[in-house]
Amino acid sequence: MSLSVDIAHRLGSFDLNVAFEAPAGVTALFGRSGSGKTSVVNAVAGLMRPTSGRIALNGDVLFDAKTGPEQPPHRRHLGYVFQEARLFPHLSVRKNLAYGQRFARPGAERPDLKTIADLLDITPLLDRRPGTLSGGERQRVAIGRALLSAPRMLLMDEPLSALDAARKADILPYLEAVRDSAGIPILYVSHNMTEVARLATTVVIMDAGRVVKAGPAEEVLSDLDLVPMLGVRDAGALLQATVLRDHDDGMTELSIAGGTLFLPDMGLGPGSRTRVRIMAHDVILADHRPEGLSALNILHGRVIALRDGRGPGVIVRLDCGGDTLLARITRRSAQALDIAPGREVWAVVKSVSVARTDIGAG
Amino acid sequence: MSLSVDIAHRLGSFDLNVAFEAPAGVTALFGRSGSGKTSVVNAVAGLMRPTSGRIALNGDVLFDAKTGPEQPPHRRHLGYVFQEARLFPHLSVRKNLAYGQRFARPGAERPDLKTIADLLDITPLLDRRPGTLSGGERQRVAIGRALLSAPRMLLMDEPLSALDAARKADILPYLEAVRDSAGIPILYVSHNMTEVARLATTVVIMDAGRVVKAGPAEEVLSDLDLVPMLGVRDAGALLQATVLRDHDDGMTELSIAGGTLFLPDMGLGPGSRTRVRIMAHDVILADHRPEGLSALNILHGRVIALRDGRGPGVIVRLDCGGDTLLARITRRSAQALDIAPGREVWAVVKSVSVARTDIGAG
Amino acid sequence: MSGWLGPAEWQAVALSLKVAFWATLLSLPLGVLTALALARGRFPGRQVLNALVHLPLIMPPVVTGYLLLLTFGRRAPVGEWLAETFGLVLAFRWTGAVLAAGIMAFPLMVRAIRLAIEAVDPRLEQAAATLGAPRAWVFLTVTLPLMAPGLIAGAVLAFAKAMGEFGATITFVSNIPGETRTLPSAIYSFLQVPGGDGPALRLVAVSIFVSLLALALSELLAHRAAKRVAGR
Amino acid sequence: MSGWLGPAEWQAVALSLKVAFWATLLSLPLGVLTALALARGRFPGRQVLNALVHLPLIMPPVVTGYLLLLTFGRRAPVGEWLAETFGLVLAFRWTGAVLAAGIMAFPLMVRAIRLAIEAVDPRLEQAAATLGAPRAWVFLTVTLPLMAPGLIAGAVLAFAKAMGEFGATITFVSNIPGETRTLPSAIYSFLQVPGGDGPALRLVAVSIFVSLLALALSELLAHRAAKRVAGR
Amino acid sequence: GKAQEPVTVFAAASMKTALDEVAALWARDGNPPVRIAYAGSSLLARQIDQGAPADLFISANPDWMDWLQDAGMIRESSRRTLLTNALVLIAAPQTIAPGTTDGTVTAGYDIAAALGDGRLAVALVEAVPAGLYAKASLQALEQWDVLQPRLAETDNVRAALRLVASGEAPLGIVYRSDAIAEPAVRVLGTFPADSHPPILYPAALLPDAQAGAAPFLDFLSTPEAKAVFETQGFGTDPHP
Ligand SMILES: Nc1ncnc2c1ncn2[C@@H]1O[C@H](COP(=O)(O)OP(=O)(O)OP(=O)(O)O)[C@@H](O)[C@H]1O
Ligand SMILES: Nc1ncnc2c1ncn2[C@@H]1O[C@H](COP(=O)(O)OP(=O)(O)OP(=O)(O)O)[C@@H](O)[C@H]1O
Ligand SMILES: [Mg+2]
Ligand SMILES: [Mg+2]
Repeated sequence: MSLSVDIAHRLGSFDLNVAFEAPAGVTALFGRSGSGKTSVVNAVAGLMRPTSGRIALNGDVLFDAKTGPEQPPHRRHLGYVFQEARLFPHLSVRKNLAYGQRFARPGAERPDLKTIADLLDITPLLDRRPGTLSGGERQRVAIGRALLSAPRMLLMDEPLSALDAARKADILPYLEAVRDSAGIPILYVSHNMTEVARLATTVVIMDAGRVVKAGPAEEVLSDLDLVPMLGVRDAGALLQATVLRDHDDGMTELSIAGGTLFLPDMGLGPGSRTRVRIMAHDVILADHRPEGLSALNILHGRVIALRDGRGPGVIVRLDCGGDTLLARITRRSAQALDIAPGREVWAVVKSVSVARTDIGAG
Repeated sequence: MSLSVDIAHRLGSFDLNVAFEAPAGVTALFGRSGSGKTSVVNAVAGLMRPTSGRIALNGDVLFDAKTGPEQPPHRRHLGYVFQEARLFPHLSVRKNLAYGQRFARPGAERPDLKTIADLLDITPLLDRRPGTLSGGERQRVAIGRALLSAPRMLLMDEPLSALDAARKADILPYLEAVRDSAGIPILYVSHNMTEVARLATTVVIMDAGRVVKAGPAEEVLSDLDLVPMLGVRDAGALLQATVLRDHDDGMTELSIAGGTLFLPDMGLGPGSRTRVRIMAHDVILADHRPEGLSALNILHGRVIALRDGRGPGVIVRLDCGGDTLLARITRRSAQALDIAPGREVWAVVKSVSVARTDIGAG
Repeated sequence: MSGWLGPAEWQAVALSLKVAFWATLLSLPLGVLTALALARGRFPGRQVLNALVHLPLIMPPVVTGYLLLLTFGRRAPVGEWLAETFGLVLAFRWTGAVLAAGIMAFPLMVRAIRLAIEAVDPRLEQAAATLGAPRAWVFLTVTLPLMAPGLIAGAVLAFAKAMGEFGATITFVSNIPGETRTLPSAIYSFLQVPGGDGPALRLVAVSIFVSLLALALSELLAHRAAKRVAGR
Repeated sequence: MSGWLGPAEWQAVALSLKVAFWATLLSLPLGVLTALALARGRFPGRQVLNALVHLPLIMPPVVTGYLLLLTFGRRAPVGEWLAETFGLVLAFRWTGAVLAAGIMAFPLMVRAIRLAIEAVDPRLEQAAATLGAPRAWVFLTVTLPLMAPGLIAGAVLAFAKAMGEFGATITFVSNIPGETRTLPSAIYSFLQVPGGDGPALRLVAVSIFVSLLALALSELLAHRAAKRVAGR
Repeated sequence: GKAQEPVTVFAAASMKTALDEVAALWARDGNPPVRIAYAGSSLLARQIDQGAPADLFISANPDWMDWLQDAGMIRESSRRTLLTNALVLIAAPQTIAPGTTDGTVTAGYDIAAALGDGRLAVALVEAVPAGLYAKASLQALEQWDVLQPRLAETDNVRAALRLVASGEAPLGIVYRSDAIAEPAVRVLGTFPADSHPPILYPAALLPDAQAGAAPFLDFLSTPEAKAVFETQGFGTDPHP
């Protein structure tokens, strides 16, 4: 299961020239407004014909500028959640949802309309027309419609941007389940680093029509070079973790390369592997192992690199028993604690700061 | 400068019944998808006629179901940024931006098109048509169009949801400036607590067509009762602060009721008053004053209340010399530190965790 | 009311209704196809087709009728072929009146439908395609319902035109009572003789009444369709 | 080519162009207003207005022409009043031909414009209103440009119809050479006599040529307008 | 104010070819040109009734002239019968039909048999003069009942002629003046003049006709003009 994209196209004065691989799992397209994310997704869906290049899904060539006719959109079987919902105004919500069902590939696992409607909290809307829905309701119906077409791959262009935190928290686990169980790859456009960090297995960073960096999420998101591009607020590291045991008080104990972590219960059994994201600004450094703090997670590590940010902050890259951890502290603190490459430090991570939506199965 | 809304309306099976006051500054309408936010804004703009009630802006009655004809939308002079951009497809971006300029109220301060276009980073798009813009570009043009009509009040329905962090960071300070200098009240719909916390002076929480809670932002956002509704991730406190001095290393020293805080330079002169938001999950509690930490801000306080959340977390409400602070810690930590009402604790706040976008002038 | 119009007049009314009905119904699918080709097609003969469709509007009806006669008459190649192959005779038959009325109404119908097609948001059709729907299905379930208001407008224009068509009809199929003597032919006959004004105006009134009934019906349908299309 | 048509025929061509041009131009604003009232209005007489607009399509052209004669003729009250008050004589003048052609083309024009108005997204008009634009300005700067494709379609239908209109015109203003002898009337005159088919067909060709020219022009304009409306 | 306008003639459309030629002669003689509006007699009569700016009316049948006369819309004194015409039976080129004796269609000539399975093209038998005359003749020849269901009626004579010329109708009944000008048809015979009311083309000046109209009306009866009319198949002697 893998999508390979290598295309070039010109839109007015905008030059799109991207190549990346989207392996199984979620590939996040991340980039500022106007960087070409929607254009890439349109090309994959077959709604835009690039001037040159090639797009293939699991070896099935969707488009090749050299070898002639591309596959028409309806043969591609890609569930596209558009940036604007694009619901069919003349059909009820129910019929909108069901629209793609009849064209599901034979043999594909077909999700159930009722299940999806409940998940998306749109069951009370089923008999309404799209014209009367609120912005977020529309977006949820659009997500449901794409899911129900039983696609080979999901293309999601900022699907959750119109949704409140509670709704997001309901939908994200389902997307994770789609990613993991159904083996359907997802191409996911988002500005929201929390979403990206949670879902993405692969991250493609775009800028001005070019791919700036692409690779496994852990690698890309903890790349210090990308901090200015991702935004300092969104810098952080993804760590592979294994569940050790679940405690009675609702905490789960995880083992990572550099020690153990306590996180709120994730409902995973012991032995499961998972990913946790630790934001750089959620890490406090100490020159000794601190005691008597409410923070449960204290990791020992060694400073690898420092990078000055804009303003009075620095980003510190730590090696914690093999894992990379980022910490964002003030220059003043860095001086006070004498932070320099090679220095041994303790990283204080509030367990709850590794929030529910930042925990994703990997 | 104040908007007063008290309306009732029925949309199919949805019952809207809201009353609130939006004083000068930014009033955030916050609520889950489908709670009626857009409907309220539409009523204020004159695009929906409520069945009953009254809407007035500074004593100027915009609508009164009892006393006859309402003011038509174009006389209300409210700059509305719609949830969907609604640009005029046949006009260039420049003409879209300039559309409202000719109708600006005489005497109103008229922002300059070039300035606004630069601010929104849309100057290169001025001669394009909306059909070729990306989602985020469209949204920025819509914001510019509303700002340039020199409105008496701004109505913004999730204006920044399609924008990346960097773009948001550019636009938010300008909205603050509008709020503070021009004295234009803003009614601001958003799901994003960071935006709300930064901008809002007043917060109106809606649910299922009703106002659940309305009042000054500090009060509403640190209301423990609302934690389940706002989402645990978004719990936090707003503190009034006064700038003491700016340090050479780019830090600003602020005085709050409970002590001093160090924050990245805010470009405000000594003596200015401002607001800082401290998220509950960014606060670590300690049973003694910790030393040797990279965190610069350590406040002394007393536990007022504890509230159990879903899962293994508790929210602790502290009194820090008169200010309220929220801290979110695990139940395990609470037991370890013996947290109970009356207990004296130290709250560790990473200065940088009070991020740039969480600092707003108050 | 049966005393108000003679049996011959009632016959003309019934015939006109039959002709207008079939002319509208039969030309609808062709009108949709043509409008689709004109609105969306990118083939070389597009402008020629467009011109052809408009011809009946531009040419005097008599000329159109005469051309029909030269094409579909008994002695004309196409007419002969139709008669031999399908047993379909058009000249001097009510079927020919249907053809004449349909052709005269065609430009009006196509224009309305074409406008409606052009107003359909292609992004919705794209959305349907990404859901796996083949082009024909997209057309049937998305494009067609969304252009319903234009379809209705086109149909009612065509019906009204077919009810009123005279020149091409009488030229092509003559004026045979019970077969091709439509309402307008009857009206024309009355107007030719001194004193015929009264009966002529009575028939005009019937014609107006019938057409307005169709109009009112179409408004109702169009209103519903517009509501659907707006998604409410 | 001047040898191909005689001076009298050229005169008819010129007159038809003049009549069709003015008929189209003058009925456009009224057509827009009427379409607007029908598409958006919520007044009691709406259905009556709708019926009225469609009448010329329903009634035999001769009847329409005759009614015009009875209303605007020299002996008719309205005609007399117009002549006395404004010095405007319509009956048997080319101005009357403009009126007849305009009225006959009106339903086609209104239908096209109305369809276009109904396709305009009211949310854009709302957006304009919130920016302070009064209704008339919104109409001029948002509604009107967005319905341009329909406007063009309406105008070209009206022009083609006006070029081809015969029945109402000859009835209302007769067939006076140089004054009211339009192309279709000239064609009619030729078609009434044996041996006139040749000249008649030549005139038909001219009529088709002119109308197709207008059609091609309108396609170009409509294409541009459609691109604008799509925002590209 | 119509003094400066040319003399306007309202004339039945079927006279166009002949009348245009006569008008050309008139103008060639140095007279001020006349302009002639052609249309159906019924329409022209109605228009005159509504104040049409005509000076002279030439009708293709007496009924509409009578109608105008009753309404006081013509100068009775100026009324005259200008032309006559005859009714003929014509055949399409490919029609195989027996010839008539002496070129006259008599009661013994079986039109129905000659028709085969085709139709007989005539102008509207209840409305258009040529159709009215044809009906009268067929009734007089006692063939009406047989032929009535086999008619193909047209809105004018010219259209009936066209049906026969194109072969769509094997036979037709038209004026002699029409048949003569159409080489594609063959005249089988003339209907007896007494089988139908006389076919007359009356002309009259309108009450406030311009001074120039009367001389033109007179010109229409000059030998020069008559010659033209006769070549076109009209009769010029109303009292044979
Ligand atoms: N026809 C065109 N002419 C010129 N520029 C175009 C055209 N179409 C698209 N563009 C430009 O291409 C760029 C990429 O657009 P795209 O929609 O892919 O951006 P995006 O990354 O999805 O942005 P957003 O996050 O705002 O949705 C934009 O800057 C847009 O202005
Ligand atoms: N005509 C209608 N009939 C029935 N329900 C309606 C109608 N119009 C709106 N509603 C309902 O009213 C509720 C409020 O809609 P509104 O657009 O105000 O929500 P919102 O708070 O802006 O949501 P979002 O954040 O998703 O944009 C929604 O649940 C919507 O489904
Ligand atoms: Mg996009
Ligand atoms: Mg909303």
